[in-house]
Amino acid sequence: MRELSYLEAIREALQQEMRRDPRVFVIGEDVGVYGGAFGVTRGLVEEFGEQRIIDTPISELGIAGAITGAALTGMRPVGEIMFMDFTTLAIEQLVNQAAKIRFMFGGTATVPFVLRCPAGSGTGAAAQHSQSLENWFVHVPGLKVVMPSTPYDAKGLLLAAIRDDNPVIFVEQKLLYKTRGPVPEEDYTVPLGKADIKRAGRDLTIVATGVMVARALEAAEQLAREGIEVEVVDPRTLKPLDAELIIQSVSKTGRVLIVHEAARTGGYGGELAAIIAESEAFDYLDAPIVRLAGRDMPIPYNRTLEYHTVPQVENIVEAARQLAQGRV
Amino acid sequence: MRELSYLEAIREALQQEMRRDPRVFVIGEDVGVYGGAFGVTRGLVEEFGEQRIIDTPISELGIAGAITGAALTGMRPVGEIMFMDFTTLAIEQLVNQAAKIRFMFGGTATVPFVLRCPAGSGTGAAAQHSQSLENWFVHVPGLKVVMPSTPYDAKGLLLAAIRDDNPVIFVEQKLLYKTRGPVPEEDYTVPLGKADIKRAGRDLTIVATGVMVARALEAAEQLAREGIEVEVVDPRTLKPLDAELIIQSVSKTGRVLIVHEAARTGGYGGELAAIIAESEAFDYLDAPIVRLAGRDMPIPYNRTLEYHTVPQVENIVEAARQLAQGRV
Amino acid sequence: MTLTPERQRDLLRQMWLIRAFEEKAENLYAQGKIHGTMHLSIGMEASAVGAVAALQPDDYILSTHRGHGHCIAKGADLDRMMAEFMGKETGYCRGRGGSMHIADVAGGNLGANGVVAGGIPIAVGVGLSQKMQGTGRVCLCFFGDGAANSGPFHEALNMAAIWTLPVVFVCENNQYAMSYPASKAFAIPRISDRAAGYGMPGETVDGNDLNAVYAAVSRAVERARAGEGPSLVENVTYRWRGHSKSDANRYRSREEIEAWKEKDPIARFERWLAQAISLSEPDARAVEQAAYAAIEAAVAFADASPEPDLAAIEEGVYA
Amino acid sequence: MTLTPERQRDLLRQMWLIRAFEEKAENLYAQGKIHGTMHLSIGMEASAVGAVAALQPDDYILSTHRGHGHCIAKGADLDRMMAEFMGKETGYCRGRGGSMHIADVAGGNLGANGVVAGGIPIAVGVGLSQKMQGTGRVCLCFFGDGAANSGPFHEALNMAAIWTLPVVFVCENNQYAMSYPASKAFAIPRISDRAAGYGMPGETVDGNDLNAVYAAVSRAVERARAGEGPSLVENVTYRWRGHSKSDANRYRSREEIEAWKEKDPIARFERWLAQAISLSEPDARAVEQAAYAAIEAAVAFADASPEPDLAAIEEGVYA
Ligand SMILES: Cc1ncc(C[n+]2csc(CCOP(=O)(O)OP(=O)(O)O)c2C)c(N)n1
Ligand SMILES: Cc1ncc(C[n+]2csc(CCOP(=O)(O)OP(=O)(O)O)c2C)c(N)n1
Ligand SMILES: [Mg+2]
Ligand SMILES: [Mg+2]
Repeated sequence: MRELSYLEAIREALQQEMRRDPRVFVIGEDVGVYGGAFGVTRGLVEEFGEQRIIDTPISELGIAGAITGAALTGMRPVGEIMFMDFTTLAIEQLVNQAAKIRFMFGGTATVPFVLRCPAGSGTGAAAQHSQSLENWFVHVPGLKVVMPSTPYDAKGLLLAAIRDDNPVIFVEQKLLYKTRGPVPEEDYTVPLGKADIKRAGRDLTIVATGVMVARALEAAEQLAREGIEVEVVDPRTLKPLDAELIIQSVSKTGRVLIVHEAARTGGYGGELAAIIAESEAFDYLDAPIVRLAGRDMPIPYNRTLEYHTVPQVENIVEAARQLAQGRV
Repeated sequence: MRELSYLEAIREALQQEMRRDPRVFVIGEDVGVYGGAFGVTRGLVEEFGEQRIIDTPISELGIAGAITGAALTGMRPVGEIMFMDFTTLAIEQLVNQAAKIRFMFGGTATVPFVLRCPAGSGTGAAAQHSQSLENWFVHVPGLKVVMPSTPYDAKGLLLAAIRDDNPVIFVEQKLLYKTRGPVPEEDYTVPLGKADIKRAGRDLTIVATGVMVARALEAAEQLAREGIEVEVVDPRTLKPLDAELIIQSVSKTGRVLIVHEAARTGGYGGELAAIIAESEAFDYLDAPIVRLAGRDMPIPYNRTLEYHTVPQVENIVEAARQLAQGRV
Repeated sequence: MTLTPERQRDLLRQMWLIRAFEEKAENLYAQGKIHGTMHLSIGMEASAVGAVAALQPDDYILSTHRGHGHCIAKGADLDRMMAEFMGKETGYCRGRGGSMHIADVAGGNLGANGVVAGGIPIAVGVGLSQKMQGTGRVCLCFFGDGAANSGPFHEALNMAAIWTLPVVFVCENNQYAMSYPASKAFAIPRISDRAAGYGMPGETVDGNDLNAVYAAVSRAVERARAGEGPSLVENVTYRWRGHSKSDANRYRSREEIEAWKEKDPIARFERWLAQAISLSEPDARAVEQAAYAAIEAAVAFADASPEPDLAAIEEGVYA
Repeated sequence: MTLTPERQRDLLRQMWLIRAFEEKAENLYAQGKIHGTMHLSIGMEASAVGAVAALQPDDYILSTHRGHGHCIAKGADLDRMMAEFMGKETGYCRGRGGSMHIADVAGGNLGANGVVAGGIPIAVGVGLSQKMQGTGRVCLCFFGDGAANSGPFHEALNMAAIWTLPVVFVCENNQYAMSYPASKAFAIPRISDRAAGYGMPGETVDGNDLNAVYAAVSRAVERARAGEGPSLVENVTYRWRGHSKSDANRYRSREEIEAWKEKDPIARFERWLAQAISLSEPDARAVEQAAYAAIEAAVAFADASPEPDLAAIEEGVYA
């Protein structure tokens, strides 16, 4: 199959859906001629014009309001917040308005938008340009949260998200933008709410999100050489979560390592741990649940410090190896 | 001992600390002559004047910036956001600035402020005036998060929070404002990061926060009549968390029910569940961890629906009873 | 732009409906039949009615926490409105929203809002979507003096201006944001002066004069519909009641309130109608009485309506 | 308010230091010795230097992502600055902050900021705290044209105005927010026209003319120090380089850039100094060369400095 980068997969989804559905448009800072801070929307303004690829002032809350109001009145906007860190400026509209409108209005309205948020560290951009805030949005009833880890998933999930009738926070992984993988040319969707077993194994389950999926797979590869067979589960959609698949996997392996980049405390790992500890998988657990996550600190500028602030392959290997002890 | 309401306890802490420390001031919407939306600051402007009890325009982000800048240059402000729901407008300053300044600046600065946030449902104020967003702040390295459940704790924690050199989010429980309890007149602090066993028991641990502590205690009272002895642990400070005390309690009882008002998914209960499931308490667990939390939905206006959206005493009794099955 | 006598009579009727609705709501609140909180616009009726009168039926409005007047002026069904206040299943929001969230999307009312300034950025999106779809519709966005000092106001007005969107921003300056007087909250005399900073026209009118409001908003609506972009209209008015149900009015004097009651926008419009279309006193009283009767009927409807079904509690969170 | 010849020479020195620092930083980035991103202010030196020259040493500044100039003008130690760029333990932020977060709290620089407009609300707090403590200090807050369309700008300017805080808002209008031209982002010709909406003085000056910047900001500082409240000064200028290290300059023409290079603020100030204080060409070149030499020394210092200790990684999150 043809290969695309994660970034190109996202762009292709936007492009195909804009061709198919005149209600879809893109709005955000520098999404036009600049092509977006990371180049995701490059070329789109040439095809669709400034009416549908809309550059905005530096007004994140305004962007959130614009997509909310447009979605409420018949459009299907795709907004972009240049860095997920700046959703902090837009979050009133996302949380108090977009997420709640349908419920508050007694089910008489829909707010079908997607908000794309490049997230994560690893680019040397320091504390205000590196955050992973997905669990904030997971915590908000009325929002859906998607976090693709491969080019294939990115395209399929974005198409599904745009077609979904709810506001969807689409968390893109900056570090994955250039990674490549097979992506069908045709239109396809990856349904929201379906997790994916990225690698099957029997000794231990790793549930990893976003950029950590690739690291977990690399770790699994190494561990396989030691005879430890790791199953890597990627939720893909954080909300609604495919709890069933995770519970099944953990029930099978009896051990679970949860890996995410976001700061440990108060993060999505807690939700995953709780879902497992509450479920029938609890009875199959042979060892405590282990979370491996970003340290509880802002992302530092210094390269070495930054590297050691979030889980790396070697940390996953070590944690998984320790957890698998006694098993193999 | 003299009794005060939760609201009066908070007011007394503000008053005593403002008398003691000229760097302390209060700033927020309608905190002056109006006395705050809930009356917490009533009377303070008469004593301290408009220079130290500062009414603001409806500019939540401006308030957050004002306390950040003032704290950075020698003051110890206490801000108020009228409803926790509106921290959504201020959160950029709280999260990207106040929480990170110390770290980003290499430890050369402190940002000692307290931000008071009345939170929670139960007042018929519907979806945009009833949220419990504490886990968002727990997830932010650099912030501390406090959530008192009694008048005694409210006064002692607020004094400790104002004297702390870090930005502290102080989550007040609207429904508790009028509840009364013993409060010493003198100056005392309840140290941040110390949990409290609100009731000792051997069969089951309930970890409850904020308004749920009182409900858990009432449930424990009922269950005691059935012979089920519940231990109720109140973290009081959500971050930094006194994990040790919780782990000890759960290790002793072997069963844990986590109760909070905030929406279940992505909430603080996940963090608590993970901390327990990762700890040595795991080996003592006789049953899956159970979370009882707000439903994953906006708070409805209708009284009956609102009531059934968050845990009530009877829900706690039922969940605890079920969890204790087989134990007693 | 001139209103027919029938239309003028109807505007009087709308003002009386608002007054009657809010007096009744206040009353029901005191009786415990309505809970939560509510924000009454008694004394501000001309602002709501005069502004919405400038719209076509299929235009949009975005409203505020003090939105009952806007809602009624936009043609809300009083039964469903009252049912919503009582938290009934037949209410506009199936009892989920209450006073602060009434919306009638089909009728072009995109919702009251519990967040000050919460609707202003949404207006940008509504305007953008009208422009993109070429509907010719206008979006009229209400907000208070307090809202004009919030960041969202700024971002939204600028975006609407640079994209020449069909939006009319109507600031209902009732001179207080809760207890905070506009005289302290602004270092400028007129909020409409801010329009110049966005490159849009700004106008301040006597918000208790329905005709003045109607004229100013009509100009703004015409401009918006003609594709010339947004405007800011400031209606200077006053709320007679406290900010919400928990206000002790500590921040203003009884004299001030009484002085403004003298400027009752309904009485004023009646006096004007007496001249302009020779509305007789009995006719005026008939309008008033019909309004109060309509509200009683709405209460009866709401009273007889069922509570939401508890089994359906989680409905409507997601589409 | 008139500057001595020594002081004027020193301002030239500062401008050259900024130019030299940024050219070097660009160079080191290309070599991979600096990572992440950075935002160069080459071509905007007069705005930073002229504005900060109007302050007393113990006054405060708040800076931006494009803040190297502000930092140097405020008297930063170049060694520690360069060390920060290289992520070294001896840097201003112990290598934790990098280009976008350099702060020198002791020296009155309350920090660059990675968030557009992130510093503007903080300026309100700093001003408030100066007023409460009666320090007589002024807070000068820099931001770009892009920042002036953000909500935080609005809330902050209003608060500073109504409380007559000792704050000077300096908008460095370099005519682009990343790729978005001010001509599209504003429906008004001058950003300083917004000042009127807050009831504060606003002034637009040629930001490439150090003397004009200095004069305008000095007036604003005097006013602030006299307790008369904030002002907004707009320095119209231009950045020669791309927005950041990843900019392909697709949104503007080479001609435009070249035309602005003709308006080099350093050359212009040198020409003026040649007249005003008879600065000779060799003197000017000596200043320039000394600046480049100082930067080389800073690089040597930074190169020789240790990396942060990994064991201390979690230090400094909490006090
Ligand atoms: C963002 C936000 N901050 C604070 C509040 C609490 N609050 C509700 S109404 C109000 C005053 C609003 O003043 P104004 O905009 O003038 O409208 P008015 O109430 O006078 O109609 C305040 C502070 C809120 N609902 N939303
Ligand atoms: C709130 C926020 N939104 C977006 C960005 C990304 N960004 C960084 S600088 C910039 C442009 C800033 O323009 P301006 O304020 O004019 O300053 P300049 O870069 O021209 O100096 C943008 C969009 C950011 N850092 N912060
Ligand atoms: Mg008002
Ligand atoms: Mg700029």
